[in-house]
Amino acid sequence: MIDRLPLPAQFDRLIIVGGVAVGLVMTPILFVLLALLIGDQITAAELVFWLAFTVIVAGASGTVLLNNIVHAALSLIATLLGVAAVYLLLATEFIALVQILVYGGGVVILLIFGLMMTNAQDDPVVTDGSQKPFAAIVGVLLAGVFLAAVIDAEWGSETMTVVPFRDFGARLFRDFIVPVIIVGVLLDIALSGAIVNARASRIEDVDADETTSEASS
Amino acid sequence: MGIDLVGMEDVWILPAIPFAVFILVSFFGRLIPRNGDFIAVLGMALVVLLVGLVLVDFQGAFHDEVFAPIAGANTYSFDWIDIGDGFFVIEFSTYVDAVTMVMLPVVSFVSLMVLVYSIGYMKGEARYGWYFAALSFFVAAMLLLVISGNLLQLYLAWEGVGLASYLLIGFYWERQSAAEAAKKAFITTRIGDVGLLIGIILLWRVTGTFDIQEIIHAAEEGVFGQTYLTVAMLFLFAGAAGKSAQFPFHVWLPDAMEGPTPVSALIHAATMVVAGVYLVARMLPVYDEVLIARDVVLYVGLITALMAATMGLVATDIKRVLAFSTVSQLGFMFAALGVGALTAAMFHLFTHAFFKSLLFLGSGSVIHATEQQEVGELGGLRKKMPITALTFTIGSLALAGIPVFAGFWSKDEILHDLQHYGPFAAYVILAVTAALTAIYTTRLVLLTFFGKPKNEQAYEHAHESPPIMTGPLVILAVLALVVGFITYQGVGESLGFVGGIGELVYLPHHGPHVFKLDIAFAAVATATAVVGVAIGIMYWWGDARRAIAAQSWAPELHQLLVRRYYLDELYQGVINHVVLGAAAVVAWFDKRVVNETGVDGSTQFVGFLGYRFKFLQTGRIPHYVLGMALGVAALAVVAIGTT
Amino acid sequence: MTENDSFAVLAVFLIPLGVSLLLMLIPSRERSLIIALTAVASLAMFAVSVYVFLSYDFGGEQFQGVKAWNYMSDVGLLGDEGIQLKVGVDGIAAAMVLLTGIVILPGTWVSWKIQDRLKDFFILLYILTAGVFGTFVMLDMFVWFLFYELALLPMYLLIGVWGSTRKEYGAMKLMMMLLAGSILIFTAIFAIYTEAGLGTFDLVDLYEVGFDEDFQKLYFPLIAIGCGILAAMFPFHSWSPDGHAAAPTAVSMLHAGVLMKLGAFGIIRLGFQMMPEGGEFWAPALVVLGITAALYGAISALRQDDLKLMTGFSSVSHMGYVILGLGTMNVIGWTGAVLQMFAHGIMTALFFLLIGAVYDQAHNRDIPNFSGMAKQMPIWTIFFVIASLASLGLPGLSGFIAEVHIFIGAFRSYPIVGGLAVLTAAITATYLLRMFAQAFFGEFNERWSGLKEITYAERAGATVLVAAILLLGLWPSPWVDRISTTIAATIPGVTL
Amino acid sequence: MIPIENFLILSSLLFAMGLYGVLARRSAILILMSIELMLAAVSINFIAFATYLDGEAFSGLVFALFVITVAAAEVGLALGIVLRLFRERRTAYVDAADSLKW
Repeated sequence: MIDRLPLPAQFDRLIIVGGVAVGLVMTPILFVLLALLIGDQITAAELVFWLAFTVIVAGASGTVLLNNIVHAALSLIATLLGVAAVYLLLATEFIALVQILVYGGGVVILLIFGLMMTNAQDDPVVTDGSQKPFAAIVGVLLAGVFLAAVIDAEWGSETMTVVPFRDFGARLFRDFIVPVIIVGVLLDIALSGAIVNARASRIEDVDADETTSEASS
Repeated sequence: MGIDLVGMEDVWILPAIPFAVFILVSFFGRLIPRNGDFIAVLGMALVVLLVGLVLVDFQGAFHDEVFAPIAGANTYSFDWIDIGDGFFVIEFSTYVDAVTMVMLPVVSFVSLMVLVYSIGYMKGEARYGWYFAALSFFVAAMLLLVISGNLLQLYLAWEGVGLASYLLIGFYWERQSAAEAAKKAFITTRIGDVGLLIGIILLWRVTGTFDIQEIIHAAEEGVFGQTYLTVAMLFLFAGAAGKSAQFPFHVWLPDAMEGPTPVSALIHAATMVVAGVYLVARMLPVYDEVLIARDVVLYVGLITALMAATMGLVATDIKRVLAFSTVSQLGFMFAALGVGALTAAMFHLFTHAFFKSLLFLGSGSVIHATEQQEVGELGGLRKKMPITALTFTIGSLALAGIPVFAGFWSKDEILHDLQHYGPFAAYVILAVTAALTAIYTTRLVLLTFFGKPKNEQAYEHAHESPPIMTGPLVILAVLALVVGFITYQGVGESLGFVGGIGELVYLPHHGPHVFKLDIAFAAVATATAVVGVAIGIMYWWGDARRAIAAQSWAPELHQLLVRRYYLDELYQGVINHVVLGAAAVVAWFDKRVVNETGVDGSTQFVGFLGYRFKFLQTGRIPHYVLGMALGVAALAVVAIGTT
Repeated sequence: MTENDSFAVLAVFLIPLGVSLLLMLIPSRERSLIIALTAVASLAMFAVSVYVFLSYDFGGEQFQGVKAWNYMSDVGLLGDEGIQLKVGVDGIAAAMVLLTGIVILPGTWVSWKIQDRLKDFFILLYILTAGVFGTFVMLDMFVWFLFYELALLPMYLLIGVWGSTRKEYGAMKLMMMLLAGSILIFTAIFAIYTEAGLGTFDLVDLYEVGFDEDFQKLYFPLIAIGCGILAAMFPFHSWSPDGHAAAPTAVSMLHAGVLMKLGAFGIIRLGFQMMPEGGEFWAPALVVLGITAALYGAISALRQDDLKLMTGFSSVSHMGYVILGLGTMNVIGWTGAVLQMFAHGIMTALFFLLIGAVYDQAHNRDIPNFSGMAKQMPIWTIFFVIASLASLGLPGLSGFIAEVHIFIGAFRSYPIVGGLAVLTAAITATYLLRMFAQAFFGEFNERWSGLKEITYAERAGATVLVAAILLLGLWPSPWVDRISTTIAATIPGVTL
Repeated sequence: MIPIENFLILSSLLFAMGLYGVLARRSAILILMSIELMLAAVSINFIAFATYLDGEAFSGLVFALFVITVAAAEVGLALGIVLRLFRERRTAYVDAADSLKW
């Protein structure tokens, strides 16, 4: 299975397309933001935020729109990194760190493995379902509702509270020790479940399943 | 001492005895020797004795003027049901007056005769004990009916005799015809009983009592509206007509001859069928208040008398001829009541009971001997069965209305009253009917006992019945010969009464009347009867060639009579097409509309909806998620919109 | 009744409940033990119900033997008294308890014939019986409804498992229709609870409330229809013939004999007693429905060939009388209605017992197939004839006593309807006698020469029922006294 | 200083896009990715609220942490299921898994 995967070629294309796309989108935005920064219109933090905003929205768009699954997965990585940047802006370095480690290092890799094990063929595929228009409507509707709510509301306090790294850890393991343990157990169970599910069934079982499914269809 | 032992206040004992016999014989009959027939007979003999004692007590009260003969009194009562402290009371009450005292001896004595006779007639039958039990039950119900002081108790007894009649007509239930006849009798009378019950309740509705005397008083005081009372009394008469087989309910009585012959003698000739007459007689003061209803009684009586007599002319079954005759004679009684002639009606009831039971028992003797019922198979039996032939002939003469015999006096009385109080046409019709009666009676006697035997085998077989059967025949024949004389004042007085029956049984506002033989009138009546007998002899003496010629003279007419004016066919048609048709429509409606459309239909509708909606369950996760998201979006919109 | 008699009232439903629990512990192969236990239980129930009936003092208080145990009193939502286990009987309930006690006796005896899962049958049957008894004696609306449902639900299994012919269809239809009725009752119960605002389900307290007239007019029909479905009120009678035809003998007996009365009883308890003005307003409708059902059932029965279907339609007809009697709004008609509930219960139980007895052997109950059965099964025939005579209202038997009260009550209020009701009795006679002439009399059909006379258990059961028929028919005053005083004293809209 | 609205707007957009992805995609893997987007949006909200509105600035953070952790577990499990589905049906498209229908 693995050896049928045309990895090198894909990577080549990926680097080229990704680089060009990022360059095309990011460069003008970067210039605009820099101009604003130089003209004292925005602070550095805001510059970073807007950059992250752009990355996130672009990446999310890529994730949900791109037909090529691998491209989508890479867009997801970009998005998640952007989110990590947002966390940093919110002064929560630890969460940002975790985000990068878990997502960038774990989840996405897992997803890509999943991709490789399922979409083995190189055939052109239709990745979007028939209910795309409805999805768009619901998405726009919900976004509209959220935005209306966010803009409409009075948010009061404009100060940020920064929690030192050490305090965070101390409280986490003092006040939240039980949830932490439970999450640990949950992870363990989830992993076991994943293994059990993903483990190859014996050949006979597969055959039997296939015949029954054929019979039923 | 013995005389005081049982008085009028103790008449409740009378039905109690045969009822006890019924319980004893029906439950333990198998354990008793002879299946307990002697218990029934002895019980009945005791009843006859007690009736005699009651009669003596009654006479004493009459002479002491303790109460007027008609006004009477409730002699015994207790509350059976009481709702709202006397608001709605059903009581058990006994009432004795002269009308009762006519009925009691008839019922008890004829019953005793029939029971004795049955020992011989029913010998060797299956369900021998049950026969006696059922007969005792009948007598109990009949006696209860006669002594009832209130209408609801009367209704109870009324239905009781109906049940007994049903059971006894259907005694040979293995025969489909017997089962059908029993059913027909019960349902026909039951339809009349609907009227009776409605009438009773209508009377109660105004007076608030079921007590007969109180209702009569209320009617005389004008408590009722005229129309209301007319309707009520007509309903009441429907019950009487049903039980007494009057037009248009007469169809059941000829078929009821499927029962054993002694049963026909007792129930369908002497006692039960006169219950209707008894009821109307009992309520006659009320009928006198509403003359329209009384006229209806008269006309129904007339129609029935004539119609049944004509049908009797052509019937060939010996028992059916007698049955038609019974219907016809009951018509006479109703006609008499229809002109308010209580005395005549009760007198005829009295004499009729004796000679008609005699005739039936005589025919039973013939059937017992020959096992033939069709007159076409009989003939010449007078040589083989002299006693039967003689007694039967006496009964026939009484029925035909030949002077000296009992029937003459009572029939004469009826005709006399009709001539005086009724329309002239009514008198003419009854006179013609009397002539017809003589004709068919003569015909019956001639065809059965005279001439040449038509079925040699049956004739050879025939023999005189045993004494246990002929004994009652002789007793009854003697009575049929003499009971008519009680109309005379002297005869009555010599028996201990105040006078003849006319001085005993009468309506208060009519007053007693002393019988005087109107020679001219009696001569006319006698002439009518004699002419009838003569015509009968002319047509059927010897080979009956003339009768056959008469038959072929107007075959349609003959057929009309044989088929009983097609009334049975009409009723059957109504039942088949209208009643069962309606039932079919309702059953169809219930099956298709109520059940399949309404009930099953609604489930099918739900099922159909389910079938349609199940396709929403595509099984595809995106569709479910879309639905969920739409829901969330909708909720969010609502939430935003409301704040 | 004295204070201690409330334990007898309690016992009527605790005995069957306890016995069914006890039965669960007995291994099902111990047939004789099961039979012995149920024999004792049936006699005990009979004895207790007779005691309850006789000890009811009709000169005294309306509800006697009253005793209440609170068990959801502290639940804030439900108010101070909340739901209680409150028992007590009035004259009507006492008569109904006696009816149940009488019917369960032969009902138990004839069921011993069952070969298949006898134990389970009795467990369900006794749960059902407990439900019936409980409904009659409960004075708390919530628990009343609980027992009401307890009486209905085992029916599905009893018919579905032990039934015959179209049993799935019959069971399903019966259950669906009755549950639909329950929904209406349930709605009304909570509407009443909320409207009263007393925070209690105690019926005696609720009777004192005096609800708003519009409220009564709105909610009385809910009760009347909801309970009316169980009473086979036209046009909701459709489950009754099919359900009875499908049910096993004892279940038919209990169902037609007692459960249908539960419906009429509910109309009285929750309908008329709670909402007299609403009842008065809707009484004419009940009269129309009642007489329609009476005529309709009788005429339909004329066309039925299946004995059980015929009896089922006959039940519709007779229950029509009950509804009619309730609609007359006078004491006589009402007394007649309650008497009819009793009389019909006994008589129809006898019918189903006898039909079951022959069906078990012949596996056939089409009238045209039988002929001259009186020759083969004389005792059976005699019992059948008695039941039929009671059914067609022969004086001296129970049916007449009840019917004559209803007729008279109807005549007091609606003479035309009264006339039709009397006519219906004649139609009843017609279909029953047609059936006699066809099935019992006439030439014997040799096909059935293998049939045996009914068993001694069945004879004993039938004898008990016939005794009850005769007792009520000949000496009705124990019933009439209890019932009529209760009605006159407690139903506000009902006058003499 | 960046107003809180900016973060909230960002998370709203992200969440809506994620939802769109969940609804529009056929491939189970892509749906999982879209779910990750939504989870990220939620986490942003938690942290923004914690930092700006909560004096202690704590519960939100913990929550975000748990979201991340549970998301990881979920992805692992979900991928297992996807693999299973792929084996059974030879495809990872979710609309192939419709045996729940009717």
